[in-house]
Order: sequence, then structure tokens, then C-alpha cells
Amino acid sequence: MDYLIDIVLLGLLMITGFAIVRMRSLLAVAMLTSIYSLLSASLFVALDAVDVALTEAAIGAGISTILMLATIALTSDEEKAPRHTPLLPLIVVTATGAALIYGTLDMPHHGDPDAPVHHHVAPTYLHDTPGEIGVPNVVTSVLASYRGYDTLGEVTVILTAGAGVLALLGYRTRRLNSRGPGNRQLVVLRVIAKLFFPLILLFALYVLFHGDYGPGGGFQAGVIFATGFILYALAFGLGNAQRVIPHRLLRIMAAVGVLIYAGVGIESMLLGGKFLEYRVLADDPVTGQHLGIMLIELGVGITVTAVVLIIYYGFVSRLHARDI
Amino acid sequence: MPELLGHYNYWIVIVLMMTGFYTVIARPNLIKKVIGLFIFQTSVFIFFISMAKVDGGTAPIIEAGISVYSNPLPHVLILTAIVVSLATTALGLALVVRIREAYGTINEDDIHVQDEAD
Amino acid sequence: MMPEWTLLACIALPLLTPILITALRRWPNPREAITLLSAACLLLLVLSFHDTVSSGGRPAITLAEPIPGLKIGFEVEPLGLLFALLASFLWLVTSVYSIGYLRSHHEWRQTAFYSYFAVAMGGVMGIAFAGNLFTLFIFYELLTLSTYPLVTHAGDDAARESGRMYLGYLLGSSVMLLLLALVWTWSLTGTLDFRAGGILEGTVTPGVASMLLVLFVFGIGKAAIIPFHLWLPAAMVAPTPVSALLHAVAVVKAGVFTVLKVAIYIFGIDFLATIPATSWLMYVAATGILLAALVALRQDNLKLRLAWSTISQLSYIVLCALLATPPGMVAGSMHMVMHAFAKITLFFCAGAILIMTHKTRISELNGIGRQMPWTMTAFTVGVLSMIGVPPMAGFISKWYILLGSIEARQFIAVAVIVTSTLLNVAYFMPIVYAAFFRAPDKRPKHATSTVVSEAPLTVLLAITVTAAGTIALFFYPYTALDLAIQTTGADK
Amino acid sequence: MLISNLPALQVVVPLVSAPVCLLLRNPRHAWACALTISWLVLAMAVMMLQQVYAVGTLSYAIGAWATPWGIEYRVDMASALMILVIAVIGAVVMPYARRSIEHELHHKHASIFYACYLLCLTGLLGIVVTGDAFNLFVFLEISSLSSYVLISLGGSRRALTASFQYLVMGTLGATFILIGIGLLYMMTGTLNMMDMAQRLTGVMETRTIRVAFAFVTVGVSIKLALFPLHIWLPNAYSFAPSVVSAFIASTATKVGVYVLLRFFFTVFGIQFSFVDMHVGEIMMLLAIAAILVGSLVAIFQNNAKRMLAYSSVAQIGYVILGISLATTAGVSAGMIQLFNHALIKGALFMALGCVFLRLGSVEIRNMHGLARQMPWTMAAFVAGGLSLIGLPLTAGFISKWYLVSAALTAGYWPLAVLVLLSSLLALIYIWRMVEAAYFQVPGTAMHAVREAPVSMLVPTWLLIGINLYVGIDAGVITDMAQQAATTLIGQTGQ
Repeated sequence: MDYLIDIVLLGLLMITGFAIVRMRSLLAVAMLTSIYSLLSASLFVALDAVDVALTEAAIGAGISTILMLATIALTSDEEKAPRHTPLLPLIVVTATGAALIYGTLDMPHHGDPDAPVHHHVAPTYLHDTPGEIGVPNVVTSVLASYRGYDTLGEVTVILTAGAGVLALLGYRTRRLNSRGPGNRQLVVLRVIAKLFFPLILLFALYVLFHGDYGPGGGFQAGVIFATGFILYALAFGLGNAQRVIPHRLLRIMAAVGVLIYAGVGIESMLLGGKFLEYRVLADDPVTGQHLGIMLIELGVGITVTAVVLIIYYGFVSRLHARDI
Repeated sequence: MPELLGHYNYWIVIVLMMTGFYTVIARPNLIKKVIGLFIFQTSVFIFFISMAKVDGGTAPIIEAGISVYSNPLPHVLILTAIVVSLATTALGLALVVRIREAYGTINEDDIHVQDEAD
Repeated sequence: MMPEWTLLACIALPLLTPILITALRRWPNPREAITLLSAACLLLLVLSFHDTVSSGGRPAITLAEPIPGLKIGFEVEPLGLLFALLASFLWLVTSVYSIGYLRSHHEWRQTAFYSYFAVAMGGVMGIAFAGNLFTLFIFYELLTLSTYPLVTHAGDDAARESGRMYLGYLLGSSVMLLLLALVWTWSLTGTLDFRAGGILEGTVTPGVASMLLVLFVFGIGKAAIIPFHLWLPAAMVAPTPVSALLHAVAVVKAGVFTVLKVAIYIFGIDFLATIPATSWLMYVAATGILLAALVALRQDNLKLRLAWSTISQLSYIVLCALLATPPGMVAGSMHMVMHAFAKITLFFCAGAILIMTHKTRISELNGIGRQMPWTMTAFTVGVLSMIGVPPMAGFISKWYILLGSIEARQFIAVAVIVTSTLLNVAYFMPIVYAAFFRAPDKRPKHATSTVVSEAPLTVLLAITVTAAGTIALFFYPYTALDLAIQTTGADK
Repeated sequence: MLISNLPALQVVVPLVSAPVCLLLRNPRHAWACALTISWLVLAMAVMMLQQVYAVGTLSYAIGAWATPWGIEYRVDMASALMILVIAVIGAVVMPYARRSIEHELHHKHASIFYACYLLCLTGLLGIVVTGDAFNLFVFLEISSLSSYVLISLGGSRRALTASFQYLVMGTLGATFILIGIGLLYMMTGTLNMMDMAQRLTGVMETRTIRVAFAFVTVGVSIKLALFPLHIWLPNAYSFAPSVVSAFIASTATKVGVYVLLRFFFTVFGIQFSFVDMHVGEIMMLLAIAAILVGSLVAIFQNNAKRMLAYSSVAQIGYVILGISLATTAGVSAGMIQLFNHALIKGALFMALGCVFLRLGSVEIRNMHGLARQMPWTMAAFVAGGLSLIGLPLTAGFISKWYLVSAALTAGYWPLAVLVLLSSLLALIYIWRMVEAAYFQVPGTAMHAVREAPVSMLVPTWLLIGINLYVGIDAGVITDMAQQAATTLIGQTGQ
């Protein structure tokens, strides 16, 4: 049964992938990309990676698609045919693919419990997490504690992207329409948005703080939080969204989130531990781990929310500025 | 599964990766390039998650009574990588927007022609 | 004063002189006085080593060691002292000459000229006193770079074109071949010090030694061995004092000096004689002597003819070095000195003719001897010395060269030298004949406007000194000879 | 606390200061912040080097999780040397940046610029310090993303396309590396590099590891702009702001080389990399091509920054050439060249930044007679240029010397000739600039040009000074490089 789902999803992914290459309408391609992302999220669920699935759905299918659509709106929808026959790319791609397939020949089989991956480092995480960290979700414990430093790097990557979009697109406040789209057709959307907005934020908080027990954590929460605001901005206009959560605040939030994260690390150094050694944060090591993970998840959530909104504001404010 | 099909999952993933890779290097449209990168990266994620799967395992959330879990480490790596991919996509698209404003086109060949004329 | 400090002063003095020259750029007379003063001081400093060195002293100093085995350091030894004496004495004379030349020729950028000239002399001193091959290489490159602005002094496209050629050949050969030889030697022996008896013997096979020798001989582009000689005619676009001192004495002699140093102190005379490439390269040098002389025969431009003659004469010295016998080395060292005096005289005269008549072609020089008798007499002295007629200095060195060749049983070398002497006569004597015995051309255009007279006093003074030197060295060659013999350790 | 946490602080300090910088809206404050941090980083780099000298390789477990379960920071001589390069360049570039950035960037972008610079610094340092393969990928992305931003801030529209091109190629490279790391992880079950090296011994013969090796090599080669994967580099260097050109040209590709060294020697081991996979031969051919093509193309450039960019392609070729010999002498020659080239290129790009500030252009034809108006700047350029050519008493000479001697010792005398030949090509392109600036008659517009401000000249000359000092007393650098090479090659024995 598992394999059947697997094969069906992979088949669909292949079809979507080929369609993306062939299609000339960028709008359609963007939607197909979103579908591709959703399909892979489904596949992740089938492969037991629920945290990853949640993130892929939120980031890949959600935010990235919005950005692509905004970009297409800002540029153009049509793709010109390439001028050269793509012979060289074909050769390169075939060679690369062939190399990879050659490499699979000595790989352990898919799902093989005896593969080396499952035997050196990973079992320790599964075995030690309940005792050392005290959270059931091993992904969270590895993400936030065992390899917490990677996650700090990841937040920094997101901050970099935020800074980059700030530098490239900025934020055009002057000609921003504060009334939002006046179209009457939006009434339904607005009612639903008003209804969903608090629910989304609530769900985001749930995902943030429930990340220890089930799928979720700072990233997913941040993205969902930001999605709530994006929905609000879609329904009520960027001007109104910007009143709720102003752009300047976002810049501060983005920085503060990283500082919280790194601050936890520095605090643990000041308390005589190593960088990001949470167990020194409290008297009891497990409590310390809990505290540390919660704080850094909070930091992650704040930065991700802020940066996603900065990026969204950046693209969409440009769109508004052009329409008027 | 029969021995022969032990790698089918990886093979399809490789085809997916190459789809993205091809889009990046063969298509002159800049948005299409970014989308190609996105597909390429997402396919690599599938590859990582595939290797984490253990037959008969469940999601790595410790529960009483379950003893076989899939490998959590690739999941963690890919969570990070997804965020990196978002950052790349956002930055790439922002650049596309600016390039369009500066050149009036997002076709690599046209941009090249304009640069040559400079 | 400690000899080490004197040694440093010899290098530093010309390198620091440009600061004073630049500071005094608005006052020409004090500026020129600084150059003269500096040159005179340098000569005295170099002279002060003479007694120490002839009694066997070897003042030395090491400044730094960037890479193990690569030292920046100096040492005074007889051959270097001989070269330094020659260069510093002629710098003083050339400075006197330059003042008259540049002023009457109304050259621009005179401050820059004197400054670069002084830096170039610093390079020459560094080469002369270098304690090892690495230090020599540094100053060798410094000399190339500091003479580039002098070659392109005119600032027009032709000058820049020649400048590129100059730099291309000299830096090219030194980086591609000489540097390679240096690294190779270092990686084989771990040192680049100049040592009596050489450093290579016993560490390399004859094949590798041959390769190294080829790299050295051709890599030292300043020695102008064919086919690395074309920079020298190109450098003739420079003002005449530059051609005279640098491209007849300092730069080219730095080249052959380096060849001699490498032959004596890197290979060692005995080891050199065993290398297969030595005799082969000697034939290259011999060919060069004849070919360059034949080309000189065809030149109408006086400076170019002198330049080609220089190429030919430089090959004499390389040939001497490749004889790989102590008398050969002595002959080479002597020719380095004797040729310098004769050639600088010739260039001085060419410059004097240029500033007074604006003529550069030999075919225009008919009857010039009557208008500028003093200059042309000196010219004749130079020519006779080049040919090797007694009582001129050239006779002495040619004598030693022939002696050395015969002793080494290289009869082809003997034949080449004899032939080239005949060619010398063929390309030099017509000039003298035309100057004194042909009637001046009747040129209505110019006849009324120009009344040619003798050159300015400073120019004449310089010419007289070098011409007198050419004769004096015939009668008193002992200082040079002693130093040369001391270098090789050979008996008289 | 400071000493024991030094490896972490080396990276965390700039990381924390980047968001702070983003919050400082006043360009002066942001600059002051970036400057202080850069100097702090240098101070820490020096301390770290002393530590490594004193106690040998440092290992730091982040979060106190034992390896291979946690992320390990690992500093040996090679990393310490690399950190020093990055820190020195950062510390020298920052004082220079203020005037240049005021001139080239809109003031509202200034704090973002300094934040991105600090992020780039963080990323580069993180790559070097880490002993964990995936952590390396994360920090690689931090440095790459921030450099895309930094490059895109260059004034012209071509800066945007250059940045985009770099983004596409850089991301492809990073994804290749990610695939490679994935395959390695698949076969070894670990991400810690030392651990990986040990566990690889059992699976060395598998095709999967061979493919992993190929993917990592290709991915990193894109990052370090190895011919023919260098096509992003000339545009990126030419159109970036001057400060960015100086900083990235002297650090980013060098860090790429470092990553390559780590994988070749530490992870895969010399036997596998050079004997089984023949990477030495391949790299040697590519390096030769890079040296020749880079130098030749540089000769025909009219834009001085572009010329230096192509020259960088060639100079990276030298580094790779040294490494491809796979001898201690070769690798240490590569490391020396890496260090010296950072000094040289940094100084040259900074000199061009001064020219751009006053002239508004770096086209060679606009520079006629410039030396009279900007004597100090052009003197710095000439000094740097001579070093690039490799004349004695400059740092460039030292690296050429060791490279040629390593090639000769390894028995590749044509390589020695090639290195020297390419020095001559360097002579040609540097001389074009010198001829224009010193020996051409200035145009009328030239009289208005003034010398660059002291705040820019002093850092430029500082780099030149180090350059010349290394040329006279290279002992410190060569010692470090030789130790680093011995460490790298020694690790293979395990």
C-alpha cells in the first residue's frame, strides 16, 4: 500500500515536472510549481516526514507561489522560445543524471532498515531524546538542540534574504493606497478573512508551542503567522495591513528574532556552558533544554514571520506603486 | 519489493532533479530559471527524505508502543534546506523584478543583446 | 667607517639621490650639483674598497632572508668591485656630459631623467655587490624597470613602442628563463650564494647542468645574446647619455657581468668546462659576434650601428666566459672594462654630433671632422680601440681574448675574433674616413642657417676624459687586471 | 571563557552584530559597528592562531553535544590561516568602506550593506571553522546569499544581471554540494567530517562514493570559479561596488579552495582523491586552462576591474595547480599563493575603488595621465601590479617561487614554464594600466581629479605594506602554509 501511494505520487510529480518544462505560460507554470510542491509535501507525509511536509506545504506551496505570482504580475506572463537549440544543456543534464543513476547502483535499498544512515548517529537521537531533552518530537530535539546551530544558521539565511529584498525592492510607502481594493466582489473574501484571521494566528501559536509534541515549530509557525497577515493584506489592502504591523516594526522583529536565538547561545556561554548549551539555563538540565528550545523557537518564529512579511510587502508594494 | 526495484524511488527522483536542472540551464526566461532551481532543490529534498524512510517505521515522534521510527536527521536537514530554498527563491525573484525594471525584459538572450550594445 | 656601512651606502646613495633631486626640481643648478656630488661620493666609496679587497678582504652584509636559502645580502669581491669602479667612474663622467647635452638639447622632464638615472645606478651597484644570485636578480629587475622611463623619455608613440619591446625582452627573458634557472638551482642546491668553485658541482647531472646553463645564458637578456638582442637597438630611442652609459656600459655590462658571475661562482670554472652545453653555447655566441657585426655594417643610423656593434662585442665576453678557463675569465673581465671606455666615447661623440647638427645618419656626416675636430678625434680614438689597435685599451683585451682562446684550444673562436676584427674595421673606418676626408655636402637649405661649431664645454670635457681613459688603460691596465686575476685565482 | 569559546565566538560575534547593524538606520553608526566587529574578528583570529600554535588543533562542541551527534567546530592550521586571511581583509576593507560606500550607494541602503557584509563575513568564517559537512552547506548559503545582495548593490543595471547569474550558478553549485553531502551521509550515516573520513574507509569502493566525490568537486568548483565554471565571476567582480569587489575577490573564492582542500584531504583522503579518482590530473588540466585563458582574456579587457577579475580566474588556477600536485610542497605553495593573492587582489581592487571614487570610471582609456593626479593611488596599483606579476621583494614573488619550485620538484617542468609564462601575460595587462596612467598625456578633464581621501589610501597602502613585508620576510606565512599543508596531507594517513 505504501508503495502504491509512493508510485502514484512520484508519477504525478513527474508529469507535473515535465509540464513545467514544456509550458510557456508562466502563470500556469507557477501554479504547477505550487502543485509540485504540494505533491512533494504529500509524499513527505507518506515517507514519515510530517514536519518537513508541513514546512514544504507552507513555504513551497504557499509563500513561494505567492512570490512567483507577484513577480509574474510585475514582469510578464509569457515565455519566449529559446534562441539556441538546447543541445549542450541536454548533454550536461543527461551526463549528470547518468552519473547519479550510476551512483545509486551501490546504494542501500529504499526503506532498508540496515542502511548505514539508520545505524550510526540517528539511533542515538531516537534513544536519547526522551531522557536528555524530554520532548517526544525527535525532529524538534535534533533541530533545536543537537543541531541547533544549523538552525541558527538557517534563521540567519532567512535574515539575509530579508535584508536582500529590503535592499532590492525596498518598500514604497508614498503611493500606497490605504483604502485597499474597493472592489465589491471582495466582500465575501473580507468576511471570510475576518473570520479566519484570528484562527490562523491561533493555529500558528499552537504550531509554535506544540512543536515539541507534534509536527511544527518556529518555522512553520512563523510562516503560518505571516500567511495570516498576507490574507489580511489581500482582503483589506496593503495599507491596512501595514497599519496593523508596520514595515519598520518588521525590520526590528527580523533582527530581534535572530538576536533572541543567538542571545540564548551567548547566555549559555555566560553561564559557563558552551554556545547553545541549553542545559545550563536552568538548574535541571531537561528544564534547561525545554526553556532553550522554547526561546529559540520563539526567535525563529519572530524572524520568519517578519522576513516573510518583508518579502511580501516588498513585492506587493511595488505592484501597488505600479498600478496607481 | 523485488530486488530489482530497490532503487526505483531514487531513479524517479533523479529524473525530477534533472527536470529542474534542465529548466535552469536551458531556458532563457529568468522566472523559469528560478522555478527550475526551485524544482531542482525540491527534488533533492525528496531524495533526502527518501533515504530517511525505514520500512514499517513511523514519523519520529516518540510514542509508547512504537519501536521503529524513520530517521529524523534528514528531516532536520531538509527543514533547513527548505528555508534556504525559500531565501534563494525570494532573492532571485526580487532580482528578476529589478532586472525587468532596468531592461524591460526578463529574457536572458535579450538582456545579453542589450549588454553587448552598452 | 665600517666596511659594511660603506657597502650599504654604495647601494643606498644612488637610490636616495632622487629624493634630493626631486626636492630641488625648481633649481636646475643645485639639482645637477646633487647628481655630480652623489656620483663623486659614490666613486670615492667604491674606491675605498680597493685596498681591502686586493689584500683579500671580502666585506659582506646580509639584510633579510625571505625564503630559506634566499638571502638579500651584499659582498664585495674583485670582479664586482671592478664593475662597480667602472660604472661609478663613468656615471660621474656621464653626469657631466648629461648637463651639457640635456641643456643644449632642451630636453623636457630633466628632473625625472636625473632621478631615474640615479635609481638605475643604484641597480647597477646592487648587481655589482650582490652577495648571491637572488639579490643580483632583484637589482637586475630594478635596473630594467628604472631604465624603462629613460627609454621612453621622449614620450611619443615610437618611444612607447620601443619601451614595450625593451620591457618585453628584458623582463620576459629574465622571468621566463632566468627565474626558472634560479628556482631550479635553489631547489637542487638549497642556496643561491656565490661561492668560489660554484655550488652546482656534485649535485646535478651534466644534462641538467646543460639545461641550466642554457637558461642562464639566454635568460640574462641584458647580455643580448642572439636571439634575445632586439631590445638593444630598440632602446636607442632614449636620449644619448642613456644610450651611452646604460646601453653601452651599465645595463649591458650588468648582463655580461652576471654571466661571468654565474660562470665563476655558480657553476665554477672547472665544472663549467665539463658541461656539454658549454661548447655548443660558445658557438652560438660566436655566431652572434659575426651576425651582429654584419648587421652593423648595414646600419645608416649612427647610434644603431653602435648598438649592433655592442651586441657583437657583448658576445665576445660571453664567449670568453664559455671558454671555461681562468685566462678566459680574465679576458672577459678585461674586455668588459676596455669596451666600456671605447663605446661610451663613441656614444658621447654621436650625442655631440646630434645636438650640434641634429644629424643621426652616417651618410650625413661627410666632413664633420673639420667642423668638430675635437669630437671626431675622440671618436677616432674610440674606433681604434674597438678595432684593437695599440696604443688603445681595446688592444689589451683583445690580446687576452686571443691568448685565452688559443690556450683553451678553441681555434674556431680565434678565427671568429680575427674575422670580426676585420668587420670592425669595415663598419667603423668609413665613418672616420668620411668625417675627415670627404667634403661636406652642399645643402642650400641649411647652409645659410647653421654654422656648426664644437660641442658645449661639459660635453667636450666628458669626451676628453673617456678618450684619454681609453688610451691610459693601454699603458696602465694593472688595476683592472689585478682584480680580474684575483677573481679567477689564476696566475699572471 | 573567551579563550575556551574562541572558535564559536569567531563566528557568533559577526553573526550577532549583523542584525544589530540592520537596526542602526544611521549609515555612520552601521559603519562604526561593522568596523568594530571587523577589528574584533581580526583580534580573535590572531588569538586563535596563537592557540593553534600553542595547543594544536582546537575542537569545540557546540551545545556541548559530543561528536558526531552535535556540530563540531574544528580549527587546525589550515583553517586558522584561512580565518586570518578573511579577518585581515575584513579589517582592512572596513575603514576604507565608509567613503567609498557613501559615494557608490544610496544612503538608505548603507545599513543593509553593512549588515550583509557582516553576514558574508559570518558565512565565510563559519565555513572555515566548521567540522560538519551540513553546517558547511548552511554557512556557504549565508555567505552566498549575502554576496548576491552585496553584488546587486553595485550602481549599474549590469550589477543586477551579474548578481542573478551568480545566484543561479551559486545555487546550482550549492545544490550539487548538498547532493554530494547527501550521498556521503547515505553511505556513512554521519555528517561530521572527521567521523565521515573514518567511516568512509569501508565503503570507499562503492560507486555512490565516487559520485558523491564528483558532485562535491563540481559544486565547490563553481564556488571557487574554477575554469570553465568561472563565468559568473568576471561580471560579479566588475559590477559590484568597489568595496565588495575587494572583499569578495580576496576571500570568497579562497574559501571555496579551502572547502575543496577539506574534502580532498580530510574527508576523502589523498589516496582516494588523487590516486583512485585522478582528480589531480583533471584539476591540473583545468588549472592550466584557467591560467592561460584567464591571463589572455585579461589582456584584452578595457575595463580595469574586469581585467582584474579575469586575472583572478588565472590566479585561482595557480592555487589549484599547486594543490593538484598533491605534494606537501605543492599544497603549501597553493596555500601561500592563496594568502598572497588575497593581499594582492584586495589592494588592487581597493586602488581601483579610489580611482572610481575620483574618476567615476575604471575604463583604462579614461585613465590617461592619472598618475600625476592620484600619485599615491597609482603607486599602490603599480606596487600591487608588480606583486601580481611576481617581481622580487613582493608577496607575489614568494608564491610564484614556491609554486615553480614545487612543480620542478614534482618533475613537472612544463608547469614551471607555464607559471612563468603567465607572469609575463600579467605583465602585459598590468603594464597597459601603467602605460595609460604614467606615460600618456592627460586629457583636459583630468585636471579636476584629486587624490583619494586618506581614509581610503591608508588601508590600501596597509595591504600593499603587508604585501611588501611578506616579500622581504615570508617566513611567517610560509611556515604557516607548510604546517597547514602537512596537517592536511597528514590527515590522509588516518
